[in-house]
Amino acid sequence: MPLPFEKPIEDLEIKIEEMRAYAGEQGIDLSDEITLLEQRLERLRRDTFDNLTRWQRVQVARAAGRPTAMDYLQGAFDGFTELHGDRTLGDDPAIVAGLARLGERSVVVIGQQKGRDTKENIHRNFGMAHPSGYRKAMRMFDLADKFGLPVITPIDTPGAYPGIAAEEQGQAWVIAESIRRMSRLQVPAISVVIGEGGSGGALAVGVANRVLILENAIYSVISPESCAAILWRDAAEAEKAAEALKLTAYDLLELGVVDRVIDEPVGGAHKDREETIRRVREAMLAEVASLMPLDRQALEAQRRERFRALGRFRDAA
Amino acid sequence: MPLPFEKPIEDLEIKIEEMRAYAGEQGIDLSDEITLLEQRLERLRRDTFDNLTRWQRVQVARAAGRPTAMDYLQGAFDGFTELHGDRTLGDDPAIVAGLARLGERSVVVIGQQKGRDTKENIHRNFGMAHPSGYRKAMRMFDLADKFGLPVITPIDTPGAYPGIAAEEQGQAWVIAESIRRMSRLQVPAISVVIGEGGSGGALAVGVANRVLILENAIYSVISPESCAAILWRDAAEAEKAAEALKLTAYDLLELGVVDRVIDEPVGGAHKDREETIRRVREAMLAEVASLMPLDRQALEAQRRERFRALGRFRDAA
Amino acid sequence: MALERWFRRNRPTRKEDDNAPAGLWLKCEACSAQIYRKDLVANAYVCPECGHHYRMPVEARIELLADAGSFEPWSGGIQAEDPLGFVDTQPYPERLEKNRQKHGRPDAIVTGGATLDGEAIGLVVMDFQFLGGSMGSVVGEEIARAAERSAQEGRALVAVTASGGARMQEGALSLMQMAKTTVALELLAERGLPFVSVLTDPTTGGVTASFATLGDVIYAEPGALISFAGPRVIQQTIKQDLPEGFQRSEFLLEKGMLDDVVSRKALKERLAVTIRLLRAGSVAREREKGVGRAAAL
Amino acid sequence: MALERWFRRNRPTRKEDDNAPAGLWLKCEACSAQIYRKDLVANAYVCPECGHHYRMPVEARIELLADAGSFEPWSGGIQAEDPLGFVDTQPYPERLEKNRQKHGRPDAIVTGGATLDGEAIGLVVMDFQFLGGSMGSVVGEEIARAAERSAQEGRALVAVTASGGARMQEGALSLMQMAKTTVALELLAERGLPFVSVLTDPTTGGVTASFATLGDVIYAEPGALISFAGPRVIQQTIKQDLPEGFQRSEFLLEKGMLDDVVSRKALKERLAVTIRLLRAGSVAREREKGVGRAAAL
Ligand SMILES: [Zn+2]
Ligand SMILES: [Zn+2]
Repeated sequence: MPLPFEKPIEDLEIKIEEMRAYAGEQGIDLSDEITLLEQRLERLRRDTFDNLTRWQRVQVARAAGRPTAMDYLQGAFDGFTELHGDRTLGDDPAIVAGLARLGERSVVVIGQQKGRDTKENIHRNFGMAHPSGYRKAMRMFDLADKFGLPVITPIDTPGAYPGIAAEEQGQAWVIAESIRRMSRLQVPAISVVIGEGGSGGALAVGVANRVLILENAIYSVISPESCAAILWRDAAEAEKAAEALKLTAYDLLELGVVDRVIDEPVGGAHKDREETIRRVREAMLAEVASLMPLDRQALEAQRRERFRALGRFRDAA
Repeated sequence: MPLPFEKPIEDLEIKIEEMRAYAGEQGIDLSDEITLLEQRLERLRRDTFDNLTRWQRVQVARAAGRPTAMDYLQGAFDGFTELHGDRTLGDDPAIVAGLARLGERSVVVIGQQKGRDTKENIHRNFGMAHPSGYRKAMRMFDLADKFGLPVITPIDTPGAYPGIAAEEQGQAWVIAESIRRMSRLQVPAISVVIGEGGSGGALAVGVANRVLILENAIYSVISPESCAAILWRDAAEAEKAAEALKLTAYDLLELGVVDRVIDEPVGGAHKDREETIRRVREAMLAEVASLMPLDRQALEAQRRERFRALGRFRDAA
Repeated sequence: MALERWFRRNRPTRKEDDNAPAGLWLKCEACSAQIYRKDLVANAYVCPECGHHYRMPVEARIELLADAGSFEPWSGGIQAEDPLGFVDTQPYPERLEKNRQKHGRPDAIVTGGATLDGEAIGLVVMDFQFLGGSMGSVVGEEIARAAERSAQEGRALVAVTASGGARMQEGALSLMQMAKTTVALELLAERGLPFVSVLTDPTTGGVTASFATLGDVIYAEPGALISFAGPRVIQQTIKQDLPEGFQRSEFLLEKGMLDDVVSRKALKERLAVTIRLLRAGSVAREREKGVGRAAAL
Repeated sequence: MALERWFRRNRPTRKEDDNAPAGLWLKCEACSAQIYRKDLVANAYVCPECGHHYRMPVEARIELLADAGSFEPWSGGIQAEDPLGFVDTQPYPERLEKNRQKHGRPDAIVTGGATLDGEAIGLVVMDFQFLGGSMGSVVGEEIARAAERSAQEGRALVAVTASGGARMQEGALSLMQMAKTTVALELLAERGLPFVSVLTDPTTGGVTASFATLGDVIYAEPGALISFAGPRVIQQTIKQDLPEGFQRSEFLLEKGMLDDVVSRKALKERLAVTIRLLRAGSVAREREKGVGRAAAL
């Protein structure tokens, strides 16, 4: 299923396919026409994706087929070895964590995992973690510190789960603790927003030295739908809310919330998963390398200063 | 209800009372007789309590009316301020913890609390903690380290609770963690076995620089009843097991498991609660004072060495 | 989300003091008793009949906790910008200006130095009446500054929270205040100075999920709603009724999340005792340190 | 308590290798298939039909994990005393002597140095056949020594546990081994050397509640009983049936207590991968440290 604004692109793709098939069947040469159409397709793709509205980017960020954390764990890292459990409450499938190799280095990876199909989505609770997930993340921070392993957190969640058990188990407490624990890491930490960065549930594993974001990923204090429901009493106004919230990669770069935007292949990450994963891998490799020379204290201090500085205000009138 | 071996003492007490009442009624002078009887009572008490069998001491350690952790918290400390909760699973009433003043010093107190009556016993789960209780204790260790407060742990538990929820929540894991966490304290830590020191459930809060024990308290790897059930297939053989286990204060002093025995008033702690609490207070004051000159590293090292050295073995034949 | 409730409630502009129903007399929302308004105010906004804790104005809170005449304001020097150019039913700057006018302060927070029963403290009080106590850049910055100044001046920090969560009109920047306030507490921790938080009705969302629950000791007022997600959001998600007392102080105490539920009447003394007990450690350490391994065991 | 089961089982003395039923052929206790005993042994005591994991002898375990010819024993130099003069149906020293004779080692443990897929490790293997794998002074001391020696020699530590708990014949001294083994792990931690524990059937009581669950990474074999209190004790306490699969590896994985359940077949490789990944950090740290704050961000 294409996204609404992908329809013209898909139509053209189908047309080219049909023309190719027709040429084959009829044994005639339509290569000039096809080349022209392909150029048009390329232009259309570029025009569309260079000019996505914020709401359209939200849709791309959530698109089916977009690489999930697990796709990166398996594609951008080597020898991912999953470690389970928080040693307290359970093992939250919405957060996948473990050890892996990134290039030559061992790292700890903590990924927020949405499902790649309905069944997995249900298993992963649509990427919405319970306190157990954040406790698992904190256990991984401890492991990373103990063994001097850089931490990488692919972020992709609509938010921390709002449910009875989650509240009973201190969802707010554990997010706060995770923010603090991550800010205290004595190793390099890199977050990559790969899809949805949903509020406190994302920030809990996003207190990194460097925060990267994919071009069509979003990071927001509230989902456009919830924002619209509050401000306009109508979740259908989500498009308006998405515009107002300035939640796209380049908005966030301007606000200083992220440090670097990773370009997606034209057509979006879901159209060229391998290339996307390759680019994220390159970015992570470069960022880890740039942080390795810093000692423990410097890493912690840089992280603290980075987040301490965020915000906009002026002297009172 | 007197303990079985207290019966002759109680009989004599009653006799003296009756004689006093009779003398009053009849207006006759029986003071010589009464004095004689009182001397006999004193001798009987002393003879009985100087020669308690191990099993009798087990009974004294568990006697109704024996001061509980809460009695010490309120009687031996000032301004006890209870802090609740483990920030994770709940608030376990079997472990009572908080801040208090011991003499001039602020301390963190973590006490294992049995009930003082049936209702409280049920509320306190008979002093058998769940993982939540040990998590609360660990939170207190963190607080103590952060603020440089000595830790005092009055120990009185039949053991960690053996139940479904307790196992599901990792009873073994949390005891192990608590042992490690306590061994790492950077402040003086003193444990006082005030009643029953029941196995791992006691040791979890017993990894102190100095381990004290009341004269009639016990500390054992297994309860005499369970030991008897395993070895003789009969819990009624508990008396035999108590003898075999060498679980009394002076046995433990000889084994090096405890560092100091605090004498109880003749007749046992339950017969003179105030005096018992006073003696425990004096002992704690002295022990804290002796540890205060040690710096953080020295305190941790001493604790580590103390427990590293425990055990008896010889070169293999 | 409490913020949503706030928005709904605040459509029709209310009387100056929104913390308790208006009028000379009022009917207690908890026990239905008729109470003389002045009695309620004189009783620190606690129903004299049933002890129900009403929300209280910032100034009354400061008066409750700070020793008479000891409060010296620190906040107020900064005000919000409009980094997103945010417009909903009205532009954010207009919304802000109305709130500034109405509440007489630049944003939803007051901080300052004070003594509390003689103990030097930094005091942070959030104002739920001001845009639902939402945390944007200014609230975050004032909290961070208060924490840092307290650390520098050797004060314990006390924060009385009341907030609907992050201020969405500042987008991701308001989200980042959760991290900013958290890291600002580190200086206090490094200097062994206590941070005690007092959660009052309502404390939800990003404030609960950051500095508010990072207190060395966490107290809450009776009956306060304290949550990450608000009850309405949860109900919409799970389509079920919520348990009795869910997300209230007493419930959270039972769940192990609070050190205690403390009535407003007992609050000042409890804070004083707690701070004194926590601070005594570093004093003793200071006095006795340096003797090192000298004394043998 | 597994110890109780052990005592019961061991009344009638059994064949030399108690880990699997005797005879040329046996019926799998899990799938009821007829298996040729030699096939079971050749398959590392895993049923070739259904994958059921039988307990395995210490020597076979060492062969499974240590690279061929690499194992160098460390343990065996000490043996138990009888600090309590403990007598039940027979005196403790007699019980010990019989077990020494039968199992050919001084106590319920073997430790040594080895390489595991080339990685230098200290290896601890407990022997459940020797007095139920109970931990007394000797077991505790051997574990402590193995941890310390591994730390000194820069080895990761791998512990394969199987134990009914503390050895009650040594009273409180056996209880203290829980603390002794725990503090002995500190040296490894200080040197950034990994400790990986492998919990096998059964691991209960004081062993579970000390070093066994303090692994940086904790793996368990499929179907292993792992508990603090044994199922019988719990049943007696609560007078209820226990849930299906209660206290088994898979159950504990779900409860968040294990990093993974790893089949015996995959165990060696998983240990090697895990140790390598954990150790690489300190190597990198070593190589790159000292550059300090030089590089600006
Ligand atoms: Zn009322
Ligand atoms: Zn089978």
